[in-house]
Amino acid sequence: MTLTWTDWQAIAVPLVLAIGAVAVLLVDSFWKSASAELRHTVVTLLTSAVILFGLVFVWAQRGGFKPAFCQPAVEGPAECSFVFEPLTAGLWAVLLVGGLGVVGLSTYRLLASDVPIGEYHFLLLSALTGATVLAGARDLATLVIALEVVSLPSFAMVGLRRDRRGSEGAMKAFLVSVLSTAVMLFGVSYLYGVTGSLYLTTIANRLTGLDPDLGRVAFAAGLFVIVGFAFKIAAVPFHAWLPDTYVGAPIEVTTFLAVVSKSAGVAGLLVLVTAGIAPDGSHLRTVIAILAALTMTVGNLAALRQVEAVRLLAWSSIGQVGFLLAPLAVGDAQAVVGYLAAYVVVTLGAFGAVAVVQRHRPGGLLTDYRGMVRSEPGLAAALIFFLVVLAGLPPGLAGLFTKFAAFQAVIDAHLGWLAIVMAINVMIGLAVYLRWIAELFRLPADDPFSVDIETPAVAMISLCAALTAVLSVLPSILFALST
Amino acid sequence: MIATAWRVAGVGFSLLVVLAAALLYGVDPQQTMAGGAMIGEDFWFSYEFRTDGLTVLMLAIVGVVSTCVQVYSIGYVRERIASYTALVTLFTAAMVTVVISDNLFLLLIGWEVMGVCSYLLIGHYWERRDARAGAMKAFLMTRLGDVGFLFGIFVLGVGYHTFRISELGSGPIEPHTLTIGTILLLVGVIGKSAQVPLQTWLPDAMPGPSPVSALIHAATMVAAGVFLIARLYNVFVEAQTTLTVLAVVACVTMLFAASCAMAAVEVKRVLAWSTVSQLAIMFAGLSLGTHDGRRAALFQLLTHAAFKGLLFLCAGVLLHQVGSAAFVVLRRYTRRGASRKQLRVTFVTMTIGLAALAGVPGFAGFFSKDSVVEAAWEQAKDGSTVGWIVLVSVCVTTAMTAFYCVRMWLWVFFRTPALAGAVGAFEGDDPMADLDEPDANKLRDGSWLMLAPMVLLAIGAIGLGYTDGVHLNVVIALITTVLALLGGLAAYSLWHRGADPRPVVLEREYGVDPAYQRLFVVPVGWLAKLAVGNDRDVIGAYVRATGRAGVLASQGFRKLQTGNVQTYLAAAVVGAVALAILAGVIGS
Amino acid sequence: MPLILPLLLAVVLFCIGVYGVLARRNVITLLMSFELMLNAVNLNLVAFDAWRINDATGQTLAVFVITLAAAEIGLGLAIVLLLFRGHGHVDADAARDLAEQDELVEQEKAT
Amino acid sequence: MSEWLLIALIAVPTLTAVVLWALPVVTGDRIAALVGTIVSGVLLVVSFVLWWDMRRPHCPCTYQLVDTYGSPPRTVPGKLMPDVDINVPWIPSLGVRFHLAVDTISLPLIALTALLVLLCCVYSLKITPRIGRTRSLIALLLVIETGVIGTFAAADLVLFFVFFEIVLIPMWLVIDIWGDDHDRAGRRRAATTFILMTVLGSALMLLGFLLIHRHAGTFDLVFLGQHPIKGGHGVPLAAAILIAVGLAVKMPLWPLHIWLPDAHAKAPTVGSVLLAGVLLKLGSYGMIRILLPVLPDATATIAPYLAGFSVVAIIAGSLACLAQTDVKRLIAYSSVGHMGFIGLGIATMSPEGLNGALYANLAHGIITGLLFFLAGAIKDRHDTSDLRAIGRALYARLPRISGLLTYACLASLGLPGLAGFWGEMLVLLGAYHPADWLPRATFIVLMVIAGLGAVLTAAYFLRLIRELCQGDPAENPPAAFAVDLSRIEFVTFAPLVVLTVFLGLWPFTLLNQWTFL
Repeated sequence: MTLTWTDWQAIAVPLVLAIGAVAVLLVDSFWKSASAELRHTVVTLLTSAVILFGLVFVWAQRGGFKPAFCQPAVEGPAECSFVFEPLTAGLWAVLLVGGLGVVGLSTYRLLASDVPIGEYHFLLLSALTGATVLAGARDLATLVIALEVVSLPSFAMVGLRRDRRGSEGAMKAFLVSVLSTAVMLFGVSYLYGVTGSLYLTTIANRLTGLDPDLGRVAFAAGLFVIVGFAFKIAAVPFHAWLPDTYVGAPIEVTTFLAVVSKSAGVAGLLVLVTAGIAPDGSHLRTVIAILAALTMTVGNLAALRQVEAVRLLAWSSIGQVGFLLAPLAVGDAQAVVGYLAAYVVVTLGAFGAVAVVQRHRPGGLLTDYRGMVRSEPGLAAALIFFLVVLAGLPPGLAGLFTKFAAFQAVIDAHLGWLAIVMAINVMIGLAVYLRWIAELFRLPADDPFSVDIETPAVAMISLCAALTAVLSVLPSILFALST
Repeated sequence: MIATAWRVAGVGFSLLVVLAAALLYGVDPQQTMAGGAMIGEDFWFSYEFRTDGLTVLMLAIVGVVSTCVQVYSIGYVRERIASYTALVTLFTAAMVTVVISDNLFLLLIGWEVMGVCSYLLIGHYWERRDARAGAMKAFLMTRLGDVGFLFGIFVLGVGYHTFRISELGSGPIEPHTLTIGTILLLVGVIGKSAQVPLQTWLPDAMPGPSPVSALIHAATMVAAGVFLIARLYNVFVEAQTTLTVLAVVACVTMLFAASCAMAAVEVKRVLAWSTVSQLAIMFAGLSLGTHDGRRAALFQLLTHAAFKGLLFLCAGVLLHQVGSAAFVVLRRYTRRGASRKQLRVTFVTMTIGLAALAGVPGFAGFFSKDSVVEAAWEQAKDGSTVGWIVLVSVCVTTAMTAFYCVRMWLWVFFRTPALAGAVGAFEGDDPMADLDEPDANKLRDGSWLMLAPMVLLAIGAIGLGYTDGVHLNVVIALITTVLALLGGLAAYSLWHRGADPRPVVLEREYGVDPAYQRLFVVPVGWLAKLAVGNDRDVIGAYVRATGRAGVLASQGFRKLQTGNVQTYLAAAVVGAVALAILAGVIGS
Repeated sequence: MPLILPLLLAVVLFCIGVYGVLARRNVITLLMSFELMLNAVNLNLVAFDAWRINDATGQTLAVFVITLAAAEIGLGLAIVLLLFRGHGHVDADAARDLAEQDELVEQEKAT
Repeated sequence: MSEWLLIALIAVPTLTAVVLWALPVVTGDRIAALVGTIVSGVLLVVSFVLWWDMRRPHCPCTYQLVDTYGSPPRTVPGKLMPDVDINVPWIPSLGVRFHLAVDTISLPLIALTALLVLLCCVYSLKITPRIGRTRSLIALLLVIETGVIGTFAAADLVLFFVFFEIVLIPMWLVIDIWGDDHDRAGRRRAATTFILMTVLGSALMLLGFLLIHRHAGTFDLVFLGQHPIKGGHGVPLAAAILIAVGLAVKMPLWPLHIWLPDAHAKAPTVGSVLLAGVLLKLGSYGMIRILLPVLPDATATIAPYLAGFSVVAIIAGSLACLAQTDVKRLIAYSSVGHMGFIGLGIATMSPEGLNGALYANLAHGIITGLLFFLAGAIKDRHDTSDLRAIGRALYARLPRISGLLTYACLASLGLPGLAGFWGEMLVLLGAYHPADWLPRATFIVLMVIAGLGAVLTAAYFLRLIRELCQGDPAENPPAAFAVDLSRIEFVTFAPLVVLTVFLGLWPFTLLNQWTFL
């Protein structure tokens, strides 16, 4: 039989996250004597500590290369199911920062919104476990399982409030996801049948020497796998569940979906593409490029006339995914990770601001934001900053440079048409965010939004704003993540 | 207070110009320059100045006329004195710039500043519709010419690799470049001096204050064209084609303008057309391409400055006292020679001016005109076609000039015996004329401030003829005198019979103006509407349609978001299949 | 047995599953259709594994897929329960609370 | 020393803006305007100090020119020859550097920017849009100043792009918030059209920059100026077209000008002044700075088309002016025509044309700034900028303002002796004598058409004077509230009036700055 070996440091972070998840669940279940507030605090701290450990680990081990679950291959170098490498480190950093942000965001509204604390954090950590595994996975089985470990807790979280809207959102996300899993697995089965292996490197090696007929089968199989991921990251035309689910879920969960779940999907797709399922010159890359063009155009266009803040963010996040897919289609991991990092920080901030407003104005309409520059200048300034970063205009240089990197990747890969589509979408995207910004500036407002914002929210939003500002001044940090 | 200061400054500046001319008289030609920049490797831009005989002559003319005008204006202009005086001063300064400049661009600055000053001064009475329209027309037509002038500067400057006037004409240049360049310069000259086909602005510029007309017609603006050709004579002489064109333009213009003047029914309009005609005589002299021709033209310029300035100042007095310079109005004051008696100085000086204009022997115009004819005869003797054309045209023009001078003189100051008090030749316009007899007793000659310049210019209109030394060619003098006499007699006999036949075509000035209106102004209006419509309905429509399409698409996507998860799933499946097909198509 | 037969069967199964997902309204039926699709995948995996004799990778993955399907069904039934509690029915196409609300747009236009 | 001055030029306005925003609302608008005035005044002085410093003989321009090219070609247009040079790495992985440098092409424009912002702040001391919020307005103006000066000082393509984009959102806000208060939807639409078209253009421009980077491996303008990209087809051509389109939107050239009339017409006075006076220059400056030196061959390929569109802009802009009934719209359309001249000058690729374009840039900034100030003054007094509603005979009602308006119109139509002339004259001379590799016959035809455009320019300005200033005062009695030129207006307009005369009569000071072209 074959021998396997593992560098346990490589899987330390997923392991700790999983253990943390269980611990959180246990603490919440068995420590009934404590008040809800205390339990909330403890659970939050515990979760944060676990995630912080992950971040520290990533920081300490950045630049390292640690394989796990490897076996010697029949031909070529050893085959590994799981690898920790700079790309993984970058993705983990993004995912963990996203997770930490969601935890932070959850501190100031969760109790009020009737969500069970222990389960929530358990599910969050479980999903993070899956996400981190996904970013390091190097074989199809791990990839699929990890993806499910991300997805299933997410649906549970969507429905965690156990209300009418939440259940509908969960149902939609669930059905679409299950279909996508089935489609992806169908593709995986054919990929396996054609190449005889589940290891990405081996598949990539064998794909090159395939005879044309099998090559077509492999192409279709790859397409199915990509479509499966496209469901997860809500690329057009597999996006329709997303706005409904985002609106239906509690806002913390929406943030989680937008930040962690989506990043995990992108991470998985990135792994697939860079590991060789879609090598340079493959038509699968063309497919991804088409998906990118479609996604950004439809997402931005649909966001153009939205009147609810969350729905606008939902559609605009579809547009952002389109931009993410563009460098992904040419296999530029650096640009993808950079974009993802900026997107995660800014989305956290934007949702944080929206959460503050929605707590007091549950309607969540854009008109609720009218005149906020005068009534809540700090919050308004932060929100405007986040939106400008999303649009990719100065002073949001983080957004500008990540978009710039995406453009550069696409241009360097000679995909002129995609670059033009992206340019047009920069314009549409700007139009989307400008509508919101205009509402913020619109004076005089009849009933401007003005409250005492909770300290955690202030801290959280300022942190995001500060981080974004730092990233704007020194965008090189973004692009150093995965190298 | 400010007005007074400006008046003092204006008169002072004019006197300064006269003084400069006096000081420079007889001094050797000098050149100097100021500033400068090299552009590229080919062109040196700077402000260069020169003084020579021509400069002195022009400075003298400009200085004297402008002094007269400034002084006269003190009595004439009542409102907006500061801006008026400032502009007249600027006008003079611009002409001085033209005269002393040795650089084509510096010259152009003066050239166009004059244009804009004339625009502003013609529009001095901006309450009046005709003044507004006339001012605009004057500026636009001269500017059209100026564009040609600018291009001419380019062609010559690039051809000779210099924009310095004194260096032009030296150095090799291709003949056709020279021809094109000089013809383009000619376009500017034609525009500025109101020659055919850019003649229509000058008569329409008459709503401006009369002293301004005097300034424009006598010494500055229109004379600048003649000056320019005289200044660049060595260049123009090389370009025979251009001179021929100039000759044709000049001859057509002098006959055209004189015939228009014969039918005009307003003193200033007659004078305006006569200016056009007289300028054409100068150009005709220049077009001969000989030294004598140039000398004759400048002589004509000098005398013309005196008598035309005088005539406009006289017309100014008429306007000032009567309120109108139309024949029909002025005729009401002719009962018992009222206007002659009440406006004695005006009558006398105007008679002198008209005599000079008509070429009555002994007056300045007679000598200068004869010198042009003489120069033309010198050419024609050698079998030059241009010489003959000029000769004949000038002679015919002499007769026509005498006709309209006498006609104007008689109709304005004398009551025709044939129609004593009856409805007369000009009353077609105004059926109520002569029914109410105006109170002629209120007529007063102007103040001494107005009369002194007129007297000075009247002396000039007589005396300047002798400055060049009297060298009469008796035959030519005789012929022109006879022709003038014939013209004058014809006018007298018509007046005596109380008739003033004005052919429709002449009265409409050959319909040039309406034709231009239809050919250029109206189409430009259409084009303007087209441009706006294009922006609004074509380019703008694209932009609006883009926005609209975005909104529609957005609404469409909203509609697709039905909330039915099975629709979503179906869309996804269809999308996946479509994607597979698309990728297959691209792949194969 | 030639490889093509189980593969064809799998395709047929998968298509039936897709049809079921798209055509049936009851969420429980939908879940069953998903099961069909996943089983098609399993059939594929096992068939390919038998075709390639070297190791048992395909069968292993098939086991994983079965587990995965179980987990999905578990969660799915929980969500169906929730749906039923909220809406009083389990029709997938009848839960439309979260569709785009046109009246909101009208409201915004009004202001 | 100079380096710090340059940094200050860029950083101080934004920092001041931040401070202004940080001040409590009760601080008062006057104080904000005062702060803005002082800061922008200091910046003006700083820019002049920098400029003065550069005119010293230690400028390395000439020897560098000889150094790189044994015998220089007839034109090395627009190449950056840095005097003050700040160059630090910024984003190494993308090849982006924080590289600032100024030379005599950029410094006059920087000084113009500082001047116009100063005048806007001075103007705002007394005269503010009805909606108030002057503090934010001043802050936004200062941010715009940062963006514009940064664009003029950037020596890295990406940095250029970043600064180019900085001005967009502030300008959008200026139009959207302080714009025409009678037409809320209109000003929103105008502002949005402005920002969206510009963003699309600049995104396309960015694609061009990336193509350059792919081809040359650097974004550095100094390096690219010394090693221009050869070849007039393929990738360089695509890059040139993309950059030209992007800059043409900003400039704007026909038919991409459609945002301009609305934006100018709806913007508040200070917004219009900056928009016309400074922001349009970003486009032409970019063309001179990037297209010509970096992509000379490709630019030569597109130059005839560029020139053609420019001439169409001249004619179409002028014709459109003839049919306008709104003062601000008319002046806005006149900008289309004038920028057309600048485009033509750039397209000639000759020293004369470039000198002309640069000169016309400055002249247009000053004159159109003055025109918009005057239009704003008239609009403030009548609460409308519609010619028919204002009525005629302004000479009788507001003699000083209308006199200045006439003056500004004459300057704008290119009257010799005023600033507008030299630029247009040199542009036409450049078109008569274009670079050797361009089709001369085409350019001469274009020159003739552009000359006719100059006549049309005169026509519409005279029409404006006739419709607005002249007329029978009896039919248009003076309004009770109409006060003629106030003191603050006098102070604001005077520098522009004086500069117009100075630049018109003494062009040599400026032209001598550009002898290396």
